[in-house]
Amino acid sequence: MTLGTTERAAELNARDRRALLRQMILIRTFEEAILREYHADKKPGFDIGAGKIPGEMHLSAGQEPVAAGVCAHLGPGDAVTATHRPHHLAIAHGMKLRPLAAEIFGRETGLGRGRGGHMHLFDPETHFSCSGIIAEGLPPALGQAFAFRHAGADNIAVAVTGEGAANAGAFHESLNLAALWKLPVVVVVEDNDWGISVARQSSTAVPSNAVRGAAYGIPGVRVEGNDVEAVHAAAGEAVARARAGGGPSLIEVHTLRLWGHFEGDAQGYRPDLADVPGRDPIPVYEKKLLAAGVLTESDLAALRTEASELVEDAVAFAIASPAPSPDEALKYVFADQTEGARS
Amino acid sequence: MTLGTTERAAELNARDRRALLRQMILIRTFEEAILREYHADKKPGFDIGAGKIPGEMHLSAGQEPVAAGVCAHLGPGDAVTATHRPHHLAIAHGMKLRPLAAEIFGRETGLGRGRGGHMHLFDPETHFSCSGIIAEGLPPALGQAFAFRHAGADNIAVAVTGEGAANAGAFHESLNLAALWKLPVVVVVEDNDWGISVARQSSTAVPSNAVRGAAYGIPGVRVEGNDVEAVHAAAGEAVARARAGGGPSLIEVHTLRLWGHFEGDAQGYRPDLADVPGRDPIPVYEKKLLAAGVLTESDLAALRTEASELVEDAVAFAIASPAPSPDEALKYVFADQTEGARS
Amino acid sequence: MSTVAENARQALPVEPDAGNRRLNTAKAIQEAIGSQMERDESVFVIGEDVGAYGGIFSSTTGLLERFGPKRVLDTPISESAFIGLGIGAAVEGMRPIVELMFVDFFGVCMDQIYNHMAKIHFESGGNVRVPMVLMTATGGGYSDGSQHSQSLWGTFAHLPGMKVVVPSNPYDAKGLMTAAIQSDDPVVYMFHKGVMGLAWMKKNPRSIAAVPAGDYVVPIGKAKVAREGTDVSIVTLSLSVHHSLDVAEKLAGEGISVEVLDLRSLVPLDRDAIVATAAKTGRVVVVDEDYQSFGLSGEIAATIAEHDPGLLKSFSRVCVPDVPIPYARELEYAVLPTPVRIEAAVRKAVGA
Amino acid sequence: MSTVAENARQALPVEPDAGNRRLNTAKAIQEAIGSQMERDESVFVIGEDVGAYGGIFSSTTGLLERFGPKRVLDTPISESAFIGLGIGAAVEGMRPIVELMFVDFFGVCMDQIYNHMAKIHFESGGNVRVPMVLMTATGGGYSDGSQHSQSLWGTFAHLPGMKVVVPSNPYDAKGLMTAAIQSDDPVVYMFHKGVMGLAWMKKNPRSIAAVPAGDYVVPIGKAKVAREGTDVSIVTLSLSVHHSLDVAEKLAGEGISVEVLDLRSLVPLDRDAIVATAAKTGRVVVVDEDYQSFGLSGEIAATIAEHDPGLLKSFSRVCVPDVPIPYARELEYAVLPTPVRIEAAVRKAVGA
Ligand SMILES: Cc1ncc(C[n+]2csc(CCOP(=O)(O)OP(=O)(O)O)c2C)c(N)n1
Ligand SMILES: Cc1ncc(C[n+]2csc(CCOP(=O)(O)OP(=O)(O)O)c2C)c(N)n1
Ligand SMILES: [Mg+2]
Ligand SMILES: [Mg+2]
Repeated sequence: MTLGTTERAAELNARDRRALLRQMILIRTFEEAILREYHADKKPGFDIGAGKIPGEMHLSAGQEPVAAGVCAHLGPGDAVTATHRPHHLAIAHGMKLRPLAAEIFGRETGLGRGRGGHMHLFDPETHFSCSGIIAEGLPPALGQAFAFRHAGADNIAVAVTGEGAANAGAFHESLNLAALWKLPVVVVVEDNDWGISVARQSSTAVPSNAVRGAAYGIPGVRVEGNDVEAVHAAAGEAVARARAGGGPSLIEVHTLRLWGHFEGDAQGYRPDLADVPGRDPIPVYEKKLLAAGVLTESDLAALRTEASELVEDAVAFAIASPAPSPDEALKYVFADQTEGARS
Repeated sequence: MTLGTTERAAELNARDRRALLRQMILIRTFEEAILREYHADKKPGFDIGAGKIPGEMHLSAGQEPVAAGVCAHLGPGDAVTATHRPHHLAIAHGMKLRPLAAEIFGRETGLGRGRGGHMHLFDPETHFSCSGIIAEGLPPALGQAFAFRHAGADNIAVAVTGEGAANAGAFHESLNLAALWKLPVVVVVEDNDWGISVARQSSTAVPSNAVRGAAYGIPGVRVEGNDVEAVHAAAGEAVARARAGGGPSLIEVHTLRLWGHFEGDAQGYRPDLADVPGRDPIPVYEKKLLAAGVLTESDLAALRTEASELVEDAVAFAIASPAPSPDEALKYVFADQTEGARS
Repeated sequence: MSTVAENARQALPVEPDAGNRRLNTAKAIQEAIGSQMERDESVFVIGEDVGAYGGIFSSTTGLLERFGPKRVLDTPISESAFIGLGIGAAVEGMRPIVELMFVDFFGVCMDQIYNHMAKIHFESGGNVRVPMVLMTATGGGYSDGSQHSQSLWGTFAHLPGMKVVVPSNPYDAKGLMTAAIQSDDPVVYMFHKGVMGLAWMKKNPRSIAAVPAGDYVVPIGKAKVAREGTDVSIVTLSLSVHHSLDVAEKLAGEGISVEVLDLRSLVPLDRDAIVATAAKTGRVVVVDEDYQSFGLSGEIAATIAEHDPGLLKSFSRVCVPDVPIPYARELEYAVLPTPVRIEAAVRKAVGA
Repeated sequence: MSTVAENARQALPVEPDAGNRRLNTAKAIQEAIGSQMERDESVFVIGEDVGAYGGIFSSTTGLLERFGPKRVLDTPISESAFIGLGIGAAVEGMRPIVELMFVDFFGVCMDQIYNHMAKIHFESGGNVRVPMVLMTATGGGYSDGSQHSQSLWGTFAHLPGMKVVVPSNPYDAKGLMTAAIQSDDPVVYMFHKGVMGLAWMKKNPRSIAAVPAGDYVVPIGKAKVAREGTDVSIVTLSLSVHHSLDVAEKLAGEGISVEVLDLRSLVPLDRDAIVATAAKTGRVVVVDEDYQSFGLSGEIAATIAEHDPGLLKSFSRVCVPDVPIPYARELEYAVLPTPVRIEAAVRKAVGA
């Protein structure tokens, strides 16, 4: 999704604002469907490895403003690198829902033919990738940016990571190298207050990662309020700077982990649990646009219906798709198909 | 060496200033002796593995002000962690010269019985250690500080590293964790302008690492001029803060690599080569103290003689010491002396 | 150079009877840590989510409540920094237990582990000890993908200076943890998620078993014959012990007698026990959830061949065939050492 | 499942005659890189001191001058960041050559290497390729201590998804580098400092040898019989090939006929060649400068035992005996696989 030429929140027009909401609704609808399917056949007694969707599941509900606000500035020629919690960014960056869902279900029609799974989504069409290792998605993003610049394109790479990840070594190394080589990179930190059960103040010596921009001589901003339009504005500046050869920027968004760290997380450690539902950014934004007259109730219903149709189509596609064949378990280790070290 | 109670350069008394100079002269005398012995039997045609002292040799000439200025505030109960270039800090922290020299010569009487070598000096008496891996000496220093605090002592840990190292992940992780847990740690960056052949501006996105303190909410200062008294002043504040429970500080000292990165380095990459000898900090400080009347020429001669005697005694001790026995090559893998995985 | 003589010199600790009290492996680990923390003020626990959460795989549940936030500390996601912190504290005489949440994350902190934790004792000529435990979760089988399902013990065992233990059951888990904490050497303690007996993960029936209430030590470096047999030997460890026992049980009904050797430690490796079982049956199947090549399974072959290249009539391996662990269940179970694969290998070994 | 058939399907590149032009290994590597950079604009070189310095071990000398600072870039000491940068560039179709100055530093960046570089192709179901070369220096013998003298190829070879090549001489060095750059898979290229022919390091006489001027490929995954023999086989690689050839030469005078197999690649491993030499002589000595246990030497034993456990009359290993590499020369040469140790092992194998 690329919005019009407007870069600043104040100038967002009605169409742009509806597009942002549409994106957030699509993401949430997707995550709700995955939530439903994930838990559907893990009862009674939650078994992480059971069911149609096995394994760890990190859903992004509450963090839609980040994905929608940032990716609005990107085209499919730009790269986005995400983390163990990648769906919102994948969707906002335009990944097709069918192969995304199929990968989450571990099907042969998935992006990675079921080899990768939900933490390992690689889409050459949209230059999307992710990694399950904290902060280690950043370095490859630098290389994508390097390659874009080498090719003379004005494409950029956006690397997204959590606030917990901002304390990992790769974060520092990547920001320094990106700044040093003035690479067209935007680093976005999603501060959802938690790294699993560890609160931000127990992991990070400073209240805002924006100050860390100074350690690399690059702009650092913090966006409060989980506000998609504020994210959009901050990202717009950073993306434009990167495209223009002005080098990297650091944006931290104070967002919200609406659900558990992963599915099955009872969040007993979380004192703010009761408040959480009330901070859901989507109803807030819906109300705002309704109040501003940008949107009618029936527009909203239409957005929801459309999202639901798209998502259910993708889920149905995934479920109907074949599982990978065990006979092909050793395939794809090498491009030339030699079978690992055993060959 | 612990100076009197004065903490600030302006208040340094004559005795303190002479002690700083004495320390610098001792270090330089040691490094010159190692230089001499290292090259003595590697001719004709430099062979890195040959001679009484084989292997890589990173000497610290020019960086004496850092060691002297920082370690003046420490006692043997404090920990110092250094890098591949550790001699100046070992000496200034009070390591005995004989086992130090013997380790450099790879003798059984060395600190590590010849197992470690010049990049791996471990002295339980002075809590000194070092590592040949860039920035990876920092994390253990945090643990020493943790243990000191746990024991209720007011000892601190000083971790020293190069400006090149400040771009490594472990640097960032260590500063954040030290700040977060308010550990009694002082991190000192020796900026000698070079990381082997890579100039500072080709490795570091910011002109001063002092600004990186802000990324952890800790004080960051940069000391210019390779001036031992200025180092002493900055270190005094940081050490006092750490001892008092005020948490870590970051000090960067702009110092000088007087010789090559390692011995054998022709430094063809170094445009400032001609200037370098003129920037030697020791003659500068000698002149200053002579001019201030703190020192006479004969005091200076006495300092040199004393240093020479101490160093030559250590070198002679090392040379006279036995080499480790090949029969004991498998010893010391484990404290319980089981012989590695093969047992 | 046999270790038998070597070990005979030390009086071996006696492993007590298990009694009737039943615990899962996670609780057995917690109990060992808690008991050692009570005995020794210098023991402390750090890692990600080890505090209020109690460890993602429940290795530290309840410890924060018992010992408080000065001795049980959540860390930032800074594995190099906090493992290094453990090393420095150990150098100063403390006994840290540091959890690396998944062994798969070793790549961000291996320098601290293999170049520092494992080498300082040697580099210091024995003058500095590093008595710490690096505890970490291993293994797959629940579709956690290629970066969260690895075993990797071969990687650690290859690099000198750290002991490596891999318990398969609650009894050994407690005794090996106690031994690890009391050891003056760094010990890498690798528990398979599938042996922990977690409520939310498919468990093998032996993940809950009898564990003595008091302190005891399972000696590091001693394998255990988990089942005696005469026709073929399965040399294995960790979760695969249970699959192997199940297969042995099944084949016993057909008159195939399978010996199962649970290695329990990789470093030191109990080479005498390996040679003994190989000599007994002449047919060895190594079952290993780690990658096949350049790892444990090869080391078993070399150990036997060095001892006597004529000892074996058959040697085969059931390991992960040098492929990243796939996400999709159908693929993952095609590469894991499942009972089906083990059974086929054993049948082939005995020509049945 | 034999690879012979597999490989026969691809026409093997022909290795040309070496001719008379003599180069050291470092120059052979530079030449391969330079030639590929001329052919292919997407090839670039990054790493610490690869520019003006020309690589600490001269692997990149002259490239900055020829190709300029956009294609030959010095990096900060940020191995995770710059190796990752290589990965991302490769994902986008470039062909990076990234130097990790010493393999010993793998611990600060292994996650990028083994969890990303090596797995992305698999995780993407073959949709994303990572055609990059990770070049790194290995080995000891000049008193560089425990953190700068390791071989560690076993560590890389154990982890799936990356090819691992280890040339022993200038000819292979050039041909394998050309193959590595042209490969669509990530290739870890490990050169021993002692085979580079550096002016400032003791060199073996074969570190300067004939190298064809034109481009050619030494196929990845093919071992080479460096010397034919009938009594005993030394299976080895890298610098140890030369020690082994020297020993073979010496013992030939006494009528002991030693075959020397230079593995050249660890991944893929040329198992057919290993089995063939084992079958020929029945006596195998593995000579490996990496740590002994849980590595290459074990894999050789397993490969032979899997094929036919009755093949061997003797198996032994001359490796680094699971001890960190000591600094003092007397100790270091006690643990390295020296000609003295190799000779003793060969004599023992043949009972002479
Ligand atoms: C190197 C590494 N260490 C630890 C983990 C385990 N882990 C997965 S997610 C997570 C918390 C991440 O927190 P944050 O970066 O804030 O992202 P969030 O989950 O909040 O989106 C941790 C510790 C990991 N995947 N990689
Ligand atoms: C992780 C790691 N990467 C690379 C090296 C190789 N190396 C040794 S010293 C050095 C330069 C260090 O520069 P700096 O930190 O400025 O210290 P200086 O040598 O100038 O004292 C490098 C790259 C290393 N030892 N460890
Ligand atoms: Mg978070
Ligand atoms: Mg420097």
